[in-house]
Amino acid sequence: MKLLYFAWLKQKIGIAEEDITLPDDVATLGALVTWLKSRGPGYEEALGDLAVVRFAVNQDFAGLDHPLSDSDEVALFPPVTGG
Amino acid sequence: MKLLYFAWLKQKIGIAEEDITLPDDVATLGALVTWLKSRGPGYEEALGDLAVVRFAVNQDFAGLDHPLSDSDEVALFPPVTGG
Amino acid sequence: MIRIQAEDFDVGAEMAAMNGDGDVGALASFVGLVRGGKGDEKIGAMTLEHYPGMTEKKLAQIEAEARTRWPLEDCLIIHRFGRLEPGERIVMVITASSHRQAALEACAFLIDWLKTSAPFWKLEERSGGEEWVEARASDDQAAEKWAANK
Amino acid sequence: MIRIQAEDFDVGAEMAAMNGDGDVGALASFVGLVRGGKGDEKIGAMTLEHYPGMTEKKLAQIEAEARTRWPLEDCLIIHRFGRLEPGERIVMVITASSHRQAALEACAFLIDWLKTSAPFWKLEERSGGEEWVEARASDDQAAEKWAANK
Repeated sequence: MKLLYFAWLKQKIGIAEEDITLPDDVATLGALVTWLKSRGPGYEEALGDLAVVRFAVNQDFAGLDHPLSDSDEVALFPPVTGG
Repeated sequence: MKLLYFAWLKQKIGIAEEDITLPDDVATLGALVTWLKSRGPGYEEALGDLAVVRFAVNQDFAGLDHPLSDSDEVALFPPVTGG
Repeated sequence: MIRIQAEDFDVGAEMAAMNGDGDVGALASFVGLVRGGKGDEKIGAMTLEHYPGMTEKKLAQIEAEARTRWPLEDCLIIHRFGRLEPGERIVMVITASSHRQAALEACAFLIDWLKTSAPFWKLEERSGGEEWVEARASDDQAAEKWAANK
Repeated sequence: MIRIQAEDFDVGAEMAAMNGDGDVGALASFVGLVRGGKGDEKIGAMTLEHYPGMTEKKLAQIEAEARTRWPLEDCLIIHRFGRLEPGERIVMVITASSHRQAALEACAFLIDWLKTSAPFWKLEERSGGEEWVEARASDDQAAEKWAANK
């Protein structure tokens, strides 16, 4: 699975993207977030307040209950501020 | 008093503007219209349907009850269609 | 600022002149064009007549009203008169503000009010001859909406 | 049409390209600029980050939605990314329609939706260092208004 991070999530996690193998027991975005937070303090800090984190699966906005498969592209970022 | 006509009112009356001396008994726009209609068939045709005529006194929109004095500039025209 | 003129205007240059300094974060604009029509409904040229003096007065009043209602950094209205071919620009409104809501609302307000209170009249050239454009009730309704929302 | 680019754009040329033919009687536009601030509240440059791929997808969806809701003859969205100085253009929306109501409403809709659903993030340069701009609740409300009025 391809993971992308933007804005301050990218800064806190320290990388812009990474390829991971989705663990068998991670079936939703919410489970992915829990799993990511276990991977280190950068992830834990970036994902500490999910009220200010948004998610996209295959480039569409998605909620924490969205199902995942290993071929998905998943992005994590703050609420958008363009325009 | 200076009278100005625009658009099809100008065409029906046949002139763009004229200077008149306001008769003593013409004290409002409504009375002016009645007096103008007595001046010839062009005026009568132009002012036959007041639903499609608008008035300005000294370059502000005005209603038929608006008072007049001989120094006023009065304009008669159709509803505006600019923009 | 208001300008009433026979000449065309340069939309990009006018907008660029309004974003020079300070706190402008949003420019909204409206440009009205002579419609050319499609297929069998081709529309010819039109001539815009106006009431010199009153036109300036009404447009200045409309601009002042917009500046009272919204926090505008700048505001420009240009309206042309004379004969215009299909595709030509007739009118332009630009509003500049810190934030988009004020710029967008003021721009819509200005063109709605201008439609019903600026003394211009359109004479269209049609296949059967010339014809004065009739005012539309929908224009009055659009302007009245702003009066109700004052 | 949508364009996502680092380069600046020419508002006048883009608008002129949209009034060439047919039934366009109204062009509405919105241009967003980097605000410079006033007096003691000078604002520095900002850098716009975006999510390539998703940006194109979301803007295309927003344009398609506007074309469904209003009878548009044409529609153009340009959004820049990269580092931008105060006064520089960030985003432009132009809508073309036969009549002004459709053009004005679609333009306001597009910029409101773009604010909440196009994946861009602003990093501001301030005297104390860099800071990510926070999303504003008022932007969500502006976008939700259109969802309610569907």
